[in-house]
Formats: sequence, C-alpha cells, structure tokens
Amino acid sequence: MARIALEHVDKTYPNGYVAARDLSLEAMDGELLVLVGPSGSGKSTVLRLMAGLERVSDGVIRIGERDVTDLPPQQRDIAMVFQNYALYPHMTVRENLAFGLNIRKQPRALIDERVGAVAASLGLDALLDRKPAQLSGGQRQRVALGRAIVREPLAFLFDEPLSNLDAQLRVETRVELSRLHRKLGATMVYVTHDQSEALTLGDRIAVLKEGVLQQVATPMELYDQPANKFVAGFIGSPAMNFFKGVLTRDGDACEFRGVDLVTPVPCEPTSGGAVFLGVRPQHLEITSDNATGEGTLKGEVGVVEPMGNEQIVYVTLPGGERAVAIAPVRPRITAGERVTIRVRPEGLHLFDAISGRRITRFDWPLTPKRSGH
Amino acid sequence: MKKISRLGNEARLGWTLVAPALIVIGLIAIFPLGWTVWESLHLHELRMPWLGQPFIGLANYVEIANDPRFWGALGHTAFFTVVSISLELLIGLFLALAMNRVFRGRGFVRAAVLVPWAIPTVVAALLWRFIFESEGGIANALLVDAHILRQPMVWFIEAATAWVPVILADVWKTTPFVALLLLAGLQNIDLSLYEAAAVDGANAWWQLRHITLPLLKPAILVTLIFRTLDGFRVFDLIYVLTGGGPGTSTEPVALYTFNALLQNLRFGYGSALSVVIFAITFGLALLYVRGLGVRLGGDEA
Amino acid sequence: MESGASRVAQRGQFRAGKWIFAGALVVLMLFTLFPFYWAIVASLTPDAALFRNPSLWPHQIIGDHYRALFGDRDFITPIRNSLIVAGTTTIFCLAVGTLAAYALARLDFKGKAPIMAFILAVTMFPQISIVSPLYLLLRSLHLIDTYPGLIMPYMTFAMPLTVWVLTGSIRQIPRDLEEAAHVDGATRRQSFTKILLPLAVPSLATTGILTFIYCWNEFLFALSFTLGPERQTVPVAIALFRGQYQVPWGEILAAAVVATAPVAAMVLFFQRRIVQGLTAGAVKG
Amino acid sequence: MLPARTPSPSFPVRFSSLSKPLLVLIGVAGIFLGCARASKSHETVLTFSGSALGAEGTLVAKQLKDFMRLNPGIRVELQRTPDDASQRHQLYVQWLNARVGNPDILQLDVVWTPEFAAAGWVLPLDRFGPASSEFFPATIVANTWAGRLYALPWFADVGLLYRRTDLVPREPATLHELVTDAQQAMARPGGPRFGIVWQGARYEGLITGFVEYLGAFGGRILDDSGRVVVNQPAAVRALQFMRDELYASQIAPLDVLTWHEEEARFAFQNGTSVFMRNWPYAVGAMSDKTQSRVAGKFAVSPIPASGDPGGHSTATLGGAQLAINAYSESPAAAYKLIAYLTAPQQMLERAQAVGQYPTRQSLYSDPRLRTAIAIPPEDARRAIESATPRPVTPIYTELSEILQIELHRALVRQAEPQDALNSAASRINALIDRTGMRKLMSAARQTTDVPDTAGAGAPLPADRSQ
Repeated sequence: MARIALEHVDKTYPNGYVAARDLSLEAMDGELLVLVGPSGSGKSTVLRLMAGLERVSDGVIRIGERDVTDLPPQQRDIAMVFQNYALYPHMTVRENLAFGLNIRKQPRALIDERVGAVAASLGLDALLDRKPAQLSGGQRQRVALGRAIVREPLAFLFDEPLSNLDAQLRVETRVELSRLHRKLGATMVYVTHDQSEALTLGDRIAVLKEGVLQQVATPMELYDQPANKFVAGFIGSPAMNFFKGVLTRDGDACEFRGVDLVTPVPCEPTSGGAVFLGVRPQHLEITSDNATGEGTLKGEVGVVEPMGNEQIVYVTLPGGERAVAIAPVRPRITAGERVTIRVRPEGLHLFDAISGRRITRFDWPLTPKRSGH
Repeated sequence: MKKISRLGNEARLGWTLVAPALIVIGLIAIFPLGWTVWESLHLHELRMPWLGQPFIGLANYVEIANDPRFWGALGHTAFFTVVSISLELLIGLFLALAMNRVFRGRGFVRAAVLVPWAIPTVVAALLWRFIFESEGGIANALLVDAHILRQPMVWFIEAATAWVPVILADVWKTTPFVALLLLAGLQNIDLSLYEAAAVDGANAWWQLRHITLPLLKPAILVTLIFRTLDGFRVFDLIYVLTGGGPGTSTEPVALYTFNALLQNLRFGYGSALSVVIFAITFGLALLYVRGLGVRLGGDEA
Repeated sequence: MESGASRVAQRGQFRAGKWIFAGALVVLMLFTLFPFYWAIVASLTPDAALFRNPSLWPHQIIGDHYRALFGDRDFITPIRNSLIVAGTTTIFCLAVGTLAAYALARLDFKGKAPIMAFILAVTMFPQISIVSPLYLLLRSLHLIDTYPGLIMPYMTFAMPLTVWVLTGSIRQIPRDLEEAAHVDGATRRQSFTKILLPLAVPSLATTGILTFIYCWNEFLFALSFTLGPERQTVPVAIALFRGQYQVPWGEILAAAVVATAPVAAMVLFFQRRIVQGLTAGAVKG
Repeated sequence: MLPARTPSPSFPVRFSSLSKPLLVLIGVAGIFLGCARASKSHETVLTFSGSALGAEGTLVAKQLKDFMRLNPGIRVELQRTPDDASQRHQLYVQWLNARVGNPDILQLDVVWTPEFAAAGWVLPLDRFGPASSEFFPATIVANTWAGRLYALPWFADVGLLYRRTDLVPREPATLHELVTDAQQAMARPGGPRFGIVWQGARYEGLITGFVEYLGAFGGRILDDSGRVVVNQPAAVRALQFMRDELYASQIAPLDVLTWHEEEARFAFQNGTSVFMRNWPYAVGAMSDKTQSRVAGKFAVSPIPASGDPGGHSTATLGGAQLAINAYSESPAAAYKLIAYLTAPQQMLERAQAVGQYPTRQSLYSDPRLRTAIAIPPEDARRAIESATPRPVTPIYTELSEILQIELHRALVRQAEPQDALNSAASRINALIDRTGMRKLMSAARQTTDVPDTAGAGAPLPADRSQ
C-alpha cells in the first residue's frame, strides 16, 4: 500500500476549462480519502489524474515515493472502480476478474487462486461463468470491486461507485466498503457528490469547488469547523442557513446584526464588517412563544416535512428570506403558523461576506491539521 | 473528454493510425483531382495521337461555356435533382413518420423499403426500363386496362414522358434512404414534447407542424445535402434507363462528361467538364453548410 | 428503437386519419415491391409471351433464362469479379479504416476535426471528377481491366465511408471500458485488441456490409475501368447485356433477380444493423 | 469457354512512387490476377482477338486450330473481347494507346480502320502484298487510308430490305412505292400493325439506316473533297422521309425510335410488320418455323432508291476487318494468320457455319455458297456491290455521335430536319477544325493513288455494330 500525493497540480483543458488549480492533496497510506464536491468541481478529474487517465498540465503526482506524473495508467499499479463498473461485456465474470492478472502475465495457478479467493470473499462463486449482462446491479458492483481487489494494487480509486444502486443497496454496499477498507488497510480515494456518503465513509474528506481544494479534514472537523461558507453550505443536510448582516464590536462584546436577527457572537481580533452568519438547521429552535429580543426571529411556516423522528420546517422570514430548522416531532407544526425561531448560541458560524472565509472560532479547540486555502 | 498517453505522443500515434487511410484517400482521390485540373488545361484526345497534348490554357473551359449540350445537361441535372428530391422528401417524411409508429408489420415495412436502396442502381434502372417498355411493358398494359391511356405509348421518345420512369425509379430507389435519415432525426425528438402537447390538447397536425417539423429541420437539411449532391452526380440510372435520350434531352452532366471521356476519349475537354462538376458540387455543399447553417455530425471532438 | 413515441402518436389524434394512413402505406408498399415481383415473374416467362401480352400473373413458367444466364452468358464470371473486388475492398478498408477510426474516435490530437471534415468532403466527391486521371493513372500502371484497377478506385468512396461510419460507431462504445483496462494494466495496444476490437465486431460487421453493398453496386468506375467480360462486375455485365443486336429482357431480368437476391437477403437479415450504421455517422441532430 | 488471360500484360512495374499500404493492397489483389503467360521460346505466339460467342466462337477456334496445324511454329491464343462494338473499340484504343503488343490481330469494325490507321495503331498491309483486287472494291475503300490498305475485309454485312412476300409479292422499285405497298398491306383485314420497322434508337444503327435513305435521295454526309454536305437539300429530304414514315404515312411505329436490331426482328418475325430494314443475320433466325411466324413468307432485296433524280439504291456496308497491331512483335506471322482467315476456303467455311457473306467476289460464283447463305448469292452480290461505306475518316466515331443526336432530335420532333442537319453540319465542321482533320485529309488525298476515295460521299460501311 502506498500514499497518493498531488503536488501543485494544474489541469487545464484545451478549451480553457480549468479542472484543477494548484492542487496539493494527499491520501495517506491506508487512508480512505473522499473527494466530494458538486458536479463540475473537478473531483472526477482529480481521480482520473491519479489513475493516469488524464495528464496534468503542471505539477507532480506521486504514488508511494515514485513520481508517476508521466506514467500511463498501466504502469501506476492502482485499481479503479468506475461509476458504471466498466465490466468487459464480452468476458465472463471470471475473465473480468482475471483480466488484470492475465495482462501482467501472472502464472495460471496464481490467477486461479486469487480469482477464487476474491470471488469467495465477495460471494461471486456461483456467478463466475456468467457474462456481465446476466448480473444484477449489485452483482456487477461486486464484480467491479473484485476486479480491483484481485490485483492487490498499491491503491484503489472509486469513481462514484454507488450512484447506480438503489437506496437500500447503496447503504449496504457502503458498509461493505467500509469493512473492506478496514480489512485490506488499503489506500483508497473515493469520489462522490453525496456529502452524506462522504461523511460516513471517509477517514478524511477533501471538498473541491471549481478545481480548487476548499478544505481537507475529518468528517467531524468538516462539519463543525467548515473552512468557508462553501464547505459549510455543502456539508450537512439540510444545508446550513445563512443570514447576511454586519458584525459590530463593542468593547469585548461582539454582535451580529442582520435584517431580522440580532445576536451576540464570540469576538475575533480581526473581525468586523459585512459577514454571513451560518446556523445549521439543528441549531435553530422553533418556539411558539412570543419571545423577542436577541437571538430570535419571527416568521411564517411555509412547508413542513415530517421525517418520522423529527420534522423539517421551512420558515419564511419577513424579508422574504427563508430559514430551515429541524424540530422534534412534537409539538406538531403546521404550515401557515407564525413561529419564533431561536438561534442556539453554540451553533454559530461566521463567514466573511466577501471572501466567504470563516472568521470565528468557538470554544472547542479543534484546529484543523490541514486545510485548504 | 480527453485522454492521456505517454509523453504527449498521442498526437504521433493518432497521425500514424490515420495516415494509411489518409494516404489512400489522398493518393486515389485528391491527387487525381489535381491531375484532372492539369488535364483540363490541355488538348488531349486519346483517339487522335497526331494532335499531341499541347497546353491550351482555358480553351476547354471556353468551349464548355459555348457548348449548348453542356448547358442542356446542366439544366437536366438540376431538373432531375429538384423534382426527385422534392418527391423523395415528401414520401420519405411520410414513411419515416410511419416507421416511427407501432403497427403490425412494421419490421416488414422497414425491411421492404430498404431493399430498393440496397440493390444496384443499374438493376433498379433496368427494372423500370422494362416496366416502361413500349412493347410488352407492364406500365402500358396497366394504363390501357385502366383506360388512362387509349393505346400503348412509347415513353422514351419524348422528353416529358422519358422523365417519368427516370424520376419514378429514383424515387423508388432513394426514398428509403431519405426515410431512414429522417427516421433517425425523429427518434432524437424527446417524446415528452408530444406528451406535453397532447396533454395540452394539440392535435396531430399541430404536433407535426410545431414539434416534428421544426425539430426535424437538421435531419431534413442533412438529407437535402446528401441528396442534392447525389442528384448532381446521377449517372447509372440515366445511362441505363434512357441513355440520355431522346436526343440528349435527359442527359445529365455526369453522363455527358462520361461520354466525352470514355466514349470519345477527349481527356482534356472531359477533364474540364469534370472540374466544372466538381466546382458546382463543392459550391452547393458550401452553400448548404454556410447558408443554412447545417452542422454535420461527428465533429464533437 | 421501439420507442413509445409511436404509442403516444397512436393514442393521440391520428385515429381519424388512421385508415388514410394505412391506405397510403399499402400503396407505397405495392410501389416498392411491385418491380421485384414483376422482375421475378417476367424472368420466368418465355420471351415470346413477354412481348405479346404482358400479364400480371405468370401463365407459363420456364427456367430458360436462368439456364442461359449461367450457361451462355457465363454470369458466374461477373459474380466472381464482384465478389473479389467488393470483398477485397471491404476487407482492406476495414483493416485500414479501423485504425483510423480508432484514432479519430479515441485519441486526442490536433487536426482531428479537419481530418473528419476532409473525409466527409471526400464522401461528397462526384466520382466523375476523378475518372479521367484515374483512367490515365491505371493505364500507365497497366491496371485497366484488372482487379487492382477496380479495387483502387473503389477506395475513393469506400475508405471515407468506412472511416466515417466506424468512427461514429466506435464513439458509441463506452470509453471507460478501455480506461478500466488501462488501469488494470493493459497497454493501449492491449486495450485495443482485447477490449475495443471484440466490442466493435458488430460495428465492423455493419460497416463491412455497407461498404460491401456500395462496392457491389458501383457502376461508373466498373464501367470505365473494365473492358471486357473477363473483369466486368455484376452491374456492368447486366447493363451491357444489351448485346450486339438484341435486348434479351428475359436474361436481363433473371440477372437482375440474381444480383438482387444476395443484397436483398443481407438487407432483410441485417436490417436493423444497416439502419443503425447508415444513420449513426450521418445525422447528429 | 476459352482460356482466360489477363489483358494487363505487365502488372507489377513502376510502383516506386506509390505508398507502402497501397503496394500491399495491390499486392494482395494482384494475387487474383494470376496467370502470367508462359510462352515457350521456340515458337511464335500470336494473340487473336475477336468475336468468340456461340457458333462463331466454335468456328474461330476450329480455324485457329487448323492454322496452327499448318504452321507448327506459330501458336495462336484467342482473347475474348466484348461483343458490344463500342466497348471493343474502347478496349482497343486503350491497349493501343498504351502501346501494348497484344493482341497481335485486331478485329475492326469497318468504320474504325481510318481512325486506327491515322493514329498509327495498325500496320499498313501493302508490304505483304495483299490481293486487294479480289475483294469487293467498297470493302477495300473502307479499309484504305492515305492510299494504303490497313485491314483485310473478313466478312461483309449489308443493309437489306426484308419484305413479307405473302403481302407484297413484288419488291418495291422506289421508296414511295414502298410506302404505298406498306399502307395497302396494313389496310387489309388482319394486316400487320406496322408497315416498316427499322433501327431508330440513338446509336450507330441509326446512322446505318440514315446512310441508306441518304443514298436513296442522292445525298451524302461528306463530299469527295471532305466538305460537310449533310445539310443539303437531298439529305433534308431523306430525313424528312424517315420522319414522314413515323408521323405522316405512319407506316413506321414510334417504337422504332427506341429499337435496335433485335426489337425490329422480333416485330417482323411475329408478323407485325410488312417491311423491315435489317442485316443479313436475321434471315437465319426467321427461317426457323418454330420461332418465326414468317418463315418462308419473306424475301430480302436491296433497299430501293427514292425515285427522285440523283438517288440510287444504297446499302450500308458493315462487317469485320482484320488488322495487325502496330506494336505486334510478330507482324509477319500475324499477316500469315490474316491471310489464312481471309482465304477463299476459310471464308466459305465461315459462310457455311454462320452465314456471313464472303468479301471475295469470286466466291459468289462458287456453287457451295448457294447452300451456305440464306439468300441467293446473286442477290447478296448485288447488295454488296451497291454497298457504300460510311465516311472514311479518322474522326468517324465522333462524327457519328453528333449525327446520332441530331437525327434523333429530328425524328422525335424536337427539331425540324433542316435545323437538325444544319446543327449537325456546323458541329461536324467544328469537329473537323478542332481535330486538324482538314490538313490530315488533304494530306491523305495527296498520297492517295486512288483519287477521291477518302472523302467517301454517299457510301459508307456499316457494320452491325451499335
């Protein structure tokens, strides 16, 4: 197993589209690193750069300590699982599994042994002589996985491998992948656009936007200390609420003043000026009392989505803005109801209105080991 | 989507793989074209070695400009092209709409219309020639039986009637191709548009006018290009059906050129005619592509 | 292909015109099939009856024309010639064209778009424009009235056709299969031979069929570059049946039936593939 | 049938300029070419090209075999050539242009000899001392260019008038009589639908017919000095007469405007026509009672004169000639073969086997000919003697094409006869100018010992070619 490192990698397409800009990122040995971002963020390109399916415009790629920047994929000794599995339709499952070993001219006996072992571990024994067209989606997924494992590569790359599965199978496979990662102790890079998948799977998560790395951190850190407004908004569901306003300082006390909301916030030495206040829906409390004053908002309930154990409430604020809150199942909240929202002080995030950068830090002392720009 | 290869030698590999095909095409299509132009500037009569092969500048082109048979042939070609393509587009559109529906025997219809397209043009021409023979031709027999004609007529001795089998044969043979191109276009149209229109209460005619035809325009234009260029190249069909007769009143430019080249072995003059045809075809293609803004598929790279 | 479009259309408002539609379709089908029917009937009718009183129903069936065709007429020779010429051209074009199509569909290099445009332009070439130099070229190589003397000119239309259609259909094969092979350790050559080529076999077959049909049907070059019965292809032989004195319609029609049968069979058999091949490269909305 | 041999003599030469893939391709395809000719060094190998179908083919094969038996040092190979005359012509022109020495002996249509001679593609035969005087003069004139003989007539074809003897017992003396006879026969109850059928499609056959009408009215295409006279009054009258047959007297059906020889024969042998203009070959087929409804009920005669002053009965001369390829490696042996094939015995044999008319005058007094050809030899002789060649000029083919088009235009009523012929005349004049023909022809006349044959007015040969 080996680490995969990108060092100051640029990728620009001839048509001018920039897929990666001065990107430095490392998947450490044995780590499962998730690349996440909205579509067009360049996350798939980064994976393809690692695989060697695309060439960098500038920068260096290392696998282990080896500089593989100019090596074609077949010399990088990595395995990749494609979004739609890319099983060779003209070959049986057995042949698919054995393909990489055959190409490397491994001895027959070794191939048989490894294919057998992998098939057994993934429950593919009975399917070995079928063609991919005769398999279900989940079975194909496992063959694709098996094809990667059987070669015992330096690292695994996954390109949205679960996106073609139905919801239940997706969860099962996610668990399976986690288990596999632990068992193999392999370096894995996993691309997804689904932040919840990222949070549940990743040892660390790298968030990309328009070819620029926003933040790399553990799931908790990413959730609690998003490095900027983009990450804050991308991670977590429903997404964080943002209120535009001004940060004012009065001695040691700082205060956020938005259109409808005034609330004290912890001070930072440099802070001041136009900001966004970010609050996760979990940290908005809906009350029906007529409380007023600091930390409260008035609004009218638009839509309520009952989720079983909780309800998601969409509230329209007087200014026309909307806020999303998660409330306990009881009391029942109904559409059209006028409510008061209270902002819990422990869940506040402040971001610079112009750069989007995080400008407050709260009491709990979590310092990101690495972070983006 | 781009792909990697080692050290940027992808370009070299690409050119290497394309080279044989390009060389073949260049050697046997492009190089001869240049040679044609060169020939066209010479007097070269294979039958008359005593004339030599002097360079005569544009004299051949001047002769073409003053050659009524050439202008006649050009007119016949244009007439043939316009008439046959109009019919083919109309019938082809109908067939395409038909084949795009589900009905019993659709597979059969599709296969049946394809057969005329696939057989040699020469055979098609002979079949129609036979049908329209004055003695023993079934067309005469049927028309007389149906009291449309009072007596059998000789189709091939009047320009107006000689065109009938020519156009019919071309329509018969080429409409399937047109229908297929249009069908491909039809199948690119998003079905939900029809569903939406139907829900909105639009009738079939409205759907055809406002959804099918506008969205089919690219396919129609592409078809138009292919068929126009084909029309200007027409040779086999008329060579076999009428031989250009009566007189020369169904003679297209390609047949006239062929006669100049291979019957009379006038290579200089014939080459000049070839160049003119090429120029016309090329001009038409450009006109279509530029003027109508047709995008031909395949250059998505 | 079996789209629901039809269902929608059918369920829709066409119902009123359904009978008109069906009627028109039947007329069209008759128009399409009648010449074949008539050719078959006539080719089995004695000459004398043919010219006296043409009748839609065969009264007397004879095989004389077919016997004459393969006896006196030696129609086997043109068939053999056509097979050799069309076959060789097709195989050569597929071999060379596959490489080119692979490069055009899969590799990334400057000049691809111009090459595609060039190839498309060549398919629009009027054949007659290059008859004269080809003739002179072939003559100086002493290739007039030889197989290579036909195969070479056939490349002018067969090669662009092959490359164009193949490029179109290779583009439709998912690219990630080859990428997967590369990641699995395959070199470009291996991914080509072990992955792409096996997957492209149907496309190759389709393209081959199309190219073969075009070559089989070609007339102008075959007429211009062959001189005698020894090397004439089927269309030329049929067109020139009109011999010294006579128009042997019976034999001509028998020959027409014989020449049509193989392509008709091919078309009926591979109908779906041919349609795909024809339209794949040609139209992209 | 006969051993096939590739007509391309030396294929894999001069390839250096071609690309490698092309070479491979050609190499692969070249395998199919096969068969290089292995000739034993001690014998002379001749290649003979000519019609080789059916009975004629059998006869040629036999005569070549006989020849080889008599000449052990010479081996003759037969090369099949297209039946269609214009195809054969094209083939020859290509070979000769490429200066290919094979085939050594060419079978020429009667109208090709001047062209091939002027181009230097066939050898003058005078040095071999041919016995020209033994052949019909017209056949010699047709094969003479610039005073030298370039080919020997092998067999003769002449245009004949076929007549239903049951309907018209006496042969018409003039064309006007012919019209009356035809109309009367058609008017009879159950009479034929057509009065006369001929070859009116736009091809060489139209010219052969026209030349006969032209002679009948005293017109010509070119006069003795080579001037174009095809638009003069006699010619216009001839063309008008042909047109009147279609539209005025309506004795000829419009169908003839698309007909070649066989369509005309079918019509006549099915009993649908009173007269027919055709070549002698039709006699045989129509005498077969199983196929023909007119067997025993028809006769042939020369095509009559118009009856106008200056007109004379004219038959277009056709037939085949044998000539020697100028690039032949063994001209002497080739001449030997030509002399053999045109010797009285072989001509007679030919007449017996396929009914073709000998070109040697003496044979017509040979009793054996009477049983060989289908009509009395005197009649045949009379027809051949009245036969005239088509214009003896190297540019005949193109001249003919111009005439075919213009005549056809007049006959389908796209143009008036005078206008069509004027147009033809001016285009032929342009052709003569363009090809430097005037100079060439006057040079030819100067060297001619027989004065004024080159221009060939009325007379001109036909062959049954298209």
